[in-house]
Amino acid sequence: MGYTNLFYILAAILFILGLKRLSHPKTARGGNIMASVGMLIAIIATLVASDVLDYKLIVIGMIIGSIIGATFAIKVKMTGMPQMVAIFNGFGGGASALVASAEFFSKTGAGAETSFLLSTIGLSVLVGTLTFTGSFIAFGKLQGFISGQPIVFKGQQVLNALLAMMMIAFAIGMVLVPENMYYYFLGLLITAAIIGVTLVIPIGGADMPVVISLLNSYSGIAAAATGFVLLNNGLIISGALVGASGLILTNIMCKGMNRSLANVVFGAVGLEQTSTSGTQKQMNIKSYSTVEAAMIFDSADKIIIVPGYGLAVAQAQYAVREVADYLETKGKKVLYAIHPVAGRMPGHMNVLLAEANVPYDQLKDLDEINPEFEDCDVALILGANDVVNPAARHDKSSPIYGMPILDVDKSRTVIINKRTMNPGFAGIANELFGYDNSIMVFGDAKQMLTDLLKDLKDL
Amino acid sequence: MGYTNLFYILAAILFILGLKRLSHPKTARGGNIMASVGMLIAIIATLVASDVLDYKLIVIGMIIGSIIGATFAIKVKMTGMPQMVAIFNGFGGGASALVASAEFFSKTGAGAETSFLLSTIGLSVLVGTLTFTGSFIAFGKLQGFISGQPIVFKGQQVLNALLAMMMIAFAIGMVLVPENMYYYFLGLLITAAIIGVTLVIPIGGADMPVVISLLNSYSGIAAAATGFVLLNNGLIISGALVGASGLILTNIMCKGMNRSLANVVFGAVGLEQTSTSGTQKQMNIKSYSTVEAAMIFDSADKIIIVPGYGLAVAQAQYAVREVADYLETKGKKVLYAIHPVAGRMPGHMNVLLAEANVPYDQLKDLDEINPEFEDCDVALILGANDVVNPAARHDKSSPIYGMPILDVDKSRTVIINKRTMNPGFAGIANELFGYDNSIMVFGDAKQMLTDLLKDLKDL
Amino acid sequence: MDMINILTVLILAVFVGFEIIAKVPPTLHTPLMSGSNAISGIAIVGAIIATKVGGEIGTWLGLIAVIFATINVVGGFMVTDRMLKMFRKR
Amino acid sequence: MDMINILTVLILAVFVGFEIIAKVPPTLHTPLMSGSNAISGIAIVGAIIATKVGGEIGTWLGLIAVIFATINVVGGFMVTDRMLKMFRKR
Amino acid sequence: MIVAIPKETIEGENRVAAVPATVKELIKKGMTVHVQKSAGDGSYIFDQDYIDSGALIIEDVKKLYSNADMILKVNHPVYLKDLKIHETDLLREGTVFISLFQTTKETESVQRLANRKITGFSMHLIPRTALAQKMDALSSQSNISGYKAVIIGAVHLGKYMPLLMTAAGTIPPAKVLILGAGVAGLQAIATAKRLGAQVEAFDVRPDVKEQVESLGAKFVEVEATGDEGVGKGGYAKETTEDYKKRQHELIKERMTKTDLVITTALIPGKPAPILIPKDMVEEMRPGSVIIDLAAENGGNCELTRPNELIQVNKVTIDGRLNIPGTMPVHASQLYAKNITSFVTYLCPEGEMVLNLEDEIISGALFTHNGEIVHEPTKTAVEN
Amino acid sequence: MIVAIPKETIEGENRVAAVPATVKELIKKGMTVHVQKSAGDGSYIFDQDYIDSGALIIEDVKKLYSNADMILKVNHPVYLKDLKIHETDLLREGTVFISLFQTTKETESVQRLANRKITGFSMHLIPRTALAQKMDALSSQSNISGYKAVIIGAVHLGKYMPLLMTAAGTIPPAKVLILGAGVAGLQAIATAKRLGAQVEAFDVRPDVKEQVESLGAKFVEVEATGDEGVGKGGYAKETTEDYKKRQHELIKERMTKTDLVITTALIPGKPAPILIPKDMVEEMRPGSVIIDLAAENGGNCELTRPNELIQVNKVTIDGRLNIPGTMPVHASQLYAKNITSFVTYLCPEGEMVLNLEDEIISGALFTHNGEIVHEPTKTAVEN
Ligand SMILES: NC(=O)c1ccc[n+]([C@@H]2O[C@H](COP(=O)([O-])OP(=O)(O)OC[C@H]3O[C@@H](n4cnc5c(N)ncnc54)[C@H](OP(=O)(O)O)[C@@H]3O)[C@@H](O)[C@H]2O)c1
Ligand SMILES: NC(=O)c1ccc[n+]([C@@H]2O[C@H](COP(=O)([O-])OP(=O)(O)OC[C@H]3O[C@@H](n4cnc5c(N)ncnc54)[C@H](OP(=O)(O)O)[C@@H]3O)[C@@H](O)[C@H]2O)c1
Ligand SMILES: NC(=O)c1ccc[n+]([C@@H]2O[C@H](COP(=O)([O-])OP(=O)(O)OC[C@H]3O[C@@H](n4cnc5c(N)ncnc54)[C@H](O)[C@@H]3O)[C@@H](O)[C@H]2O)c1
Ligand SMILES: NC(=O)c1ccc[n+]([C@@H]2O[C@H](COP(=O)([O-])OP(=O)(O)OC[C@H]3O[C@@H](n4cnc5c(N)ncnc54)[C@H](O)[C@@H]3O)[C@@H](O)[C@H]2O)c1
Repeated sequence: MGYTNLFYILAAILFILGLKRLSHPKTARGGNIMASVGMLIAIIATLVASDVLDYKLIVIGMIIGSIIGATFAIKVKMTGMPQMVAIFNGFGGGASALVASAEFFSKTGAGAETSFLLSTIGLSVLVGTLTFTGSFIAFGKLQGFISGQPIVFKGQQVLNALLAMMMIAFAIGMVLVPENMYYYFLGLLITAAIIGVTLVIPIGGADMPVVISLLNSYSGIAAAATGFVLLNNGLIISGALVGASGLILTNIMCKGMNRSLANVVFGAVGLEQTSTSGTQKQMNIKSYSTVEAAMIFDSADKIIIVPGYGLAVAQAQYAVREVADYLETKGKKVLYAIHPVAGRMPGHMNVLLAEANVPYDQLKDLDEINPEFEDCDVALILGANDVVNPAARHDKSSPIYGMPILDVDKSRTVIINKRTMNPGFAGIANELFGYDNSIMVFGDAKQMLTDLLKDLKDL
Repeated sequence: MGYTNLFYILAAILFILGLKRLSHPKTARGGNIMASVGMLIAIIATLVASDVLDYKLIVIGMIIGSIIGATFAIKVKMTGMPQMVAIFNGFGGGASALVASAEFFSKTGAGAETSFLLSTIGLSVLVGTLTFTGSFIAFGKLQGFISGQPIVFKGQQVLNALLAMMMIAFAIGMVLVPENMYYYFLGLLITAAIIGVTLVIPIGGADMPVVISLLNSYSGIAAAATGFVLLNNGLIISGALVGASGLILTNIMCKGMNRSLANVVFGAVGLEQTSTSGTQKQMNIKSYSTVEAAMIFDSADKIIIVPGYGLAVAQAQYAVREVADYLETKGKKVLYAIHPVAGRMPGHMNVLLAEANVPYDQLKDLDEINPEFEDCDVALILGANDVVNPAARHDKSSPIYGMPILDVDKSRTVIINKRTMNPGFAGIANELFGYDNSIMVFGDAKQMLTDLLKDLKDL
Repeated sequence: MDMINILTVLILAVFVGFEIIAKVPPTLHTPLMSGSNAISGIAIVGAIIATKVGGEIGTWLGLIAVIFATINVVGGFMVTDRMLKMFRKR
Repeated sequence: MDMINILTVLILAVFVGFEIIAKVPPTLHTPLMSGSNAISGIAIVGAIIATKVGGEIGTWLGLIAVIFATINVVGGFMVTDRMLKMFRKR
Repeated sequence: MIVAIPKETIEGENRVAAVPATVKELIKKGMTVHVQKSAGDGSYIFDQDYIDSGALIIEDVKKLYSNADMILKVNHPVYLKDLKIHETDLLREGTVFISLFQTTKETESVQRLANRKITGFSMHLIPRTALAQKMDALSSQSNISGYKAVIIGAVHLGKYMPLLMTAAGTIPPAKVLILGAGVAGLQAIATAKRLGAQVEAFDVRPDVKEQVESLGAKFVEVEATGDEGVGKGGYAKETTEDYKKRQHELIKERMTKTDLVITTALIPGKPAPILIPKDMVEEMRPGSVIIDLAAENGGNCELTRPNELIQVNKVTIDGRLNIPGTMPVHASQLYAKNITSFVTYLCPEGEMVLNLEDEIISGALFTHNGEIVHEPTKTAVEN
Repeated sequence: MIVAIPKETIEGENRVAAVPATVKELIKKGMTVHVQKSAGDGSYIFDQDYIDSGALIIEDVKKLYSNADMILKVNHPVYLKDLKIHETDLLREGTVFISLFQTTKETESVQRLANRKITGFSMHLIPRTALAQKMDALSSQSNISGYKAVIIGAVHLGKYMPLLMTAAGTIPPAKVLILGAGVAGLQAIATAKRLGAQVEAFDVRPDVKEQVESLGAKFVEVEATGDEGVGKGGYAKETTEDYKKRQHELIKERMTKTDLVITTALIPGKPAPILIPKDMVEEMRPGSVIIDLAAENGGNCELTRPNELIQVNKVTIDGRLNIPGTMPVHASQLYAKNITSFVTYLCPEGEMVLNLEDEIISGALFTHNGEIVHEPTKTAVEN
């Protein structure tokens, strides 16, 4: 036993270092491998240490598990990653719960139940089960088996509260009234399972990553609890590690979406989302965060920036220049497309960009730039609207029909930044926003560019 | 015993949180108090727990200690702080060594010596003693009892190596050959004491802070070792904490002087140092990274930026504006001090900053701004030199004597950015760089400001 | 093994957990999550032990536990590795 | 109390120690050093115990140890506090 | 079709209605371009340049006019002193005459063109639709006025524009006030900002506020009751009495602190509104300057004397007309581009198709076989 | 001690040697300040303002001069037409006369001052030490010239300065070339940059490169062999023949592409170097402009006619003198501050202590009881 612990410590150390490395782009991959080695050590140590055990059974179990896990991991599409993590995590939580249950049945059978043991078992089962069901709901939502829309109904909170109370009650009952602990145990199991569902159901698909991260932290806690059940240092340390670090990560993610954890977990948010999409007529527009925009830029080589009146309103001339400069340091080609009537006076954009000392040779006028869009990876539209409205090309009925426009839609991706879906000077809607290769990043141009720069640097 | 440990854990937690807080300007003081509370708890717990012990004696000891410590702490002048820390630390190390010795004599007397016990005792005594003597040398150097200049003689390294080997030998002997362990013990004690001296002697006064920090880390290790001797969790955890964190801090400090730890510890440096300072005639300047600079800003409320010709050369007008804007969003007050002859033409700085649209009302001329430095937390000097050279105030021989200058040195911290130690237009050295409240951040102004901004956001 | 010690270990481990993750670039959120999730598969150790101590029901629960945990561990680490491979700079 | 556990505790504590201090503004170097130095005065606990277990010599060594450690603790914390007072915003 | 480019005769007019680039354009459309000898000299475009671009240089003015199917000019038709004859009398009936002038003001010219059965277009009347922007000579020329007005102001001003902190003391930035933030006004704001002045602007149209701020200047706001002042086509209409009062108070107050005032407030076809009555001028600091870009329509300042530079108790008032004429190189380039865009729009295949359904064409047309077809002009002519 | 401020009589000179603020300063030093009637009118400072600041207004010019212990002026002493007498003849012996002029040029004035045993200082001679910067009238006034030169250039130019992309086509930025990047040159660079022009600069002193670039402009570099051209005190000295040739080639080449040239190349006490000979002007584009700030010393352009505005084959050459005089408000404010700093330095306790050890005082002194004490001046006077 003693030496096994030694190996557990070793494993723990590898986990710690692994996690550290995982949070730095350059070392991430090595970190992951480190952690997996740690796991291997822990497993082997356990196998060696635990005498008289049914290797056959275990090996079978492991093989089955490995196959399932591996296939999943290989098959899944990149877009499906989050939900993958969700199920895996679910299984982890499930395992903890099962182990605890196993202990429950065996130990209690042997009448060896101490209140400490029982309470730890209770905790482990509770958290484990909750994680299990919760994770699967999350999976379902992301996979589209369940509506990604938040599912809310009256008195939801009340219900949750009730369930929670029951759960606690069962747990306590189990410890205090051993004679009919089996019932309590069952009750606990069931309520926990239900809560797992009711907690996740009301949360919108967009917020799932946060939820998964939270559940991940839970599964860590479950493992730690199981560690107490088995008085096993390895489980305790690793579990605690994951539990704690998971919580931190969850927080970081919330901050990223600048939301509070509470705000994410208690569904309210989901609703906002649908309401905004009301104003957008039939067009279904894709609204992205600056983080995602940053990734698009990361993979682009040629970028054309299209400034408009909005850039002037936001006084974002300096911000845009920083972004451009940064992109150039990354070896990308950056040009500015100046539409003759962008802004509100002749040469408005020139005045604006000159203020930020944008080199003249980067400014291209309509005739020079339009051919350039053909092989442009990203066109970044900053507070411009009418001057990039394709209606001017084909829609005879449009008041701006015949006005020469910038053919931004020719470029591979068009990223449009404006505050709302409101029209520009000409007061007409812009179909460009709905195009397949268009992406909206809403917000004040200056703010958006500042965030974008930060995210670019964080890549 | 069990419950005592519980209290030790509590104490440990307080130490951890205390240390964390100690490394952030705003929370530092609270952190210190936290830690001291932790200590109190630990002490009381011990007193309560250990039955049959000579309270009288202990109380007397504590009173004496408190009086000495307190008087020292109150009497010492601000400038004397580092050496204070040095002796205190020495006593700490001493204490560990003494405890270990006590154990040694008692336990071994009782013939209860296991090789584990003996080795831990050995370690504790070794490190403790080394710390003790080393700290006192450091104190002596700073206090001027011993020459601050590095004391070096031929074959120094050789000697150290020899001593080290002897020390190890004694330690091993003690464990392996219990019959005459007393001699070995004595030998160990003495060699350790000598090494403490020989290690510190060759290091220059300027580097003492680093050494002290290192010794501090040692005393932590000593405490941890003692913990093993007494099988006491409290000692182990706290000791380990201090040992580890101390090491990190030492490293940070080295980086600050951009030197490696090795480079500091092995005297050679002492010489190097003087050579570099040749250009700076005796000034010893502190060069820091933008990260540290960022933290200084973090704790500042009022910041005055002093642009100079260098800012223009670096074309960093936009960069500086971003930094200023960011600091303002963080609720800090930012002003620009424009010296009448900063730059190379009248109004050079105005032209420059106007380009970046720095609001006019933030620009203050000499007469307006000089009073402001009194209650300014940070003065950031960007590529300015002559216009902030205090020689103009007092050094009649200086060619710029009589020229009105910006009294930046009046502010709490002065952060100076330039590329090298080269002089400015007037071609004269600037004593400001060597002032106690001055910090150099070398590099091109634009680059430095960009990094600074990133670090500020990362805080 | 006395409670106090386990507690000590737990607390310290929690602290480490809180500290190791400070700043994480958005791109690494998912991989990191997935990686640490794989670690939480440490439950496998428990599962293995369970199969031994478990007795009838225990053994079977243990077996399922082993399967679950293995899925978590193997799948977790592999998926993480796949994600990270993507991020390699071209 | 078995070695392994102590070791576990030690290692975890070391990790915590490494992690808690990440970035420190130069102005805080000395105070932080001084503060953690005061903590290393935890040796006082040892000292107290020593006086008990110590026997003749032990007791006396213990006493001196107590004195030393106390100096470290009391002096350390007080000095730190004094330094930090300076940094308070005027 | 023969397009003729006469030399402008109004004194101080250096612009010309065609530049080599536009001549090429017209020729590509299949037109023949006749350019009067030395028509471009004022804009540093020489006969050779025109010849190189394919135009014919015509020495005999009478021939130039009589052979032309279409005349492109900058100014309204005038009396040619040296030939002792009025331009209109040199034209064949049905000739197309395109130039840039206020038809509601130069009623005599309009009358003559009508009588001679000339098809007259004024670039001034082109509606400001998105499509018409490249023909918007008003914008291109006002833009010049706005820019140049600031430069001229800076010359008159006995002060620096920017803030300077020098060894000999600190120079505060000059305070510039722009009245009327249309194209000219906005460009003036931008230019003054560039020079480092502290710029404020005022306009009746509240929506201009955002535009002014988008140039980093301060908008002087008369707490408006609803959006009075906004007229159709982005133009301003006359405003209510009470509003005028509040406006007066406010401007007066700012005026006392201003070094340079540039007024651009126009209401097309109407005399310019008086924004700066006598009493205000008296309140101004000695040495301050007013540039009145509305002088042509009587000026926004009561004391403005069109085309004169006067000093009224230490305040300089510059009422010069035709500022674009002082930047002939670019003024001509831009105007030529505007008018050519219109011509090519009017003659898609090189021949004119007078599509009166088209809002731009019908909008710009004011006389057609003997009739005055533009209502406001007609009323203006009749009384 | 009585300090007198006469009205400047040279025509076009609107500056004055004292402003209310400096008058107060002098009075605080215990001096009495006499100001000639309407001396400040040109700078919009009126007698009342002086009175309010504690000065006496003197109507009778003769009295003004004869009572004065010290005269503060802008220009060298001149012949007063209306009184039919030369200023110097109104002064008592031993009076201190401080003004800003090139003593090596206005030798006649120097001679007169010497004869009248006047203690003469010229702000022009103040050494450029750090301490003397607040007295550096040369800098404060050149700075104005540099700024205003660009504004004037922009007026002459028939073009926009900035780049504009409009519905009527794209306007390329004007190309500006600055020859001589001293104080005036650097300020010209800054101002032209502000207006959005493409600015290049050239100077003989290689170390100016960094300064030019620090203003975001391009430095035209004559691959120099060693640091020729750098003289003592930051001034330039005459340069080698061969260097002059390479320089000529380079400038000529740039010149053909330039719209506006501003020359500031001076070598104190020497005729200005010819940087733009006739042939270069002929190479320049029609419509381009040269502003010659060195006109006072003959000009950097061969064709420059001091104080005249001429057109040589379509190139405008502006040789106007005394540009600071066209910005009297600030020019006077700055100059007054400079001269007052010198006076207070000269008279720490309100009375003059002529410490010839002091490099500033001895440097600025050129005549003292009958002697011409400034060597270069002396040599200049003698031949
Ligand atoms: N250049 C001239 O001489 C001139 C003169 C007069 C009129 N015009 C007309 O003005 C128009 C110019 O086209 P344009 O594309 O430049 O401007 P636009 O068509 O008016 O569109 C500007 C867009 O910027 C967005 N915006 C406003 N403030 C913003 C902020 N702070 N951050 C981010 N986005 C912001 C607005 O959408 P949100 O409100 O949703 O943010 C708006 O849709 C043309 O129709 C032209 O005819 C030009
Ligand atoms: N204003 C005027 O009218 C005028 C005219 C002529 C002379 N002066 C004189 O010029 C001086 C002006 O004082 P000042 O403090 O503004 O300038 P300064 O005294 O000349 O010092 C400028 C400093 O900036 C640093 N620097 C240069 N390039 C840099 C870069 N890219 N990034 C960061 N730092 C850089 C240089 O140090 P490193 O090389 O180590 O980086 C240099 O020490 C005064 O002595 C004044 O008398 C003024
Ligand atoms: N649709 C287009 O593409 C296009 C093209 C050019 C201009 N425009 C718009 O047309 C508008 C008018 O441009 P403009 O320069 O020809 O205007 P303008 O020359 O007719 O008048 C100049 C400005 O004076 C203002 N004004 C009128 N009376 C005033 C008063 N009493 N007090 C203060 N200000 C007063 C007007 O509001 C206008 O902004 C501008 O807003 C411009 O944006 C649109
Ligand atoms: N020490 C100080 O504080 C201080 C104060 C003001 C000026 N200065 C320095 O003094 C120097 C001279 O200033 P200034 O404006 O009076 O100079 P200036 O007016 O005497 O000459 C203007 C410029 O013309 C240049 N020049 C001379 N001959 C030339 C040639 N043949 N071709 C091209 N360029 C030529 C000179 O190098 C100088 O830069 C400046 O560099 C300035 O920085 C120093």
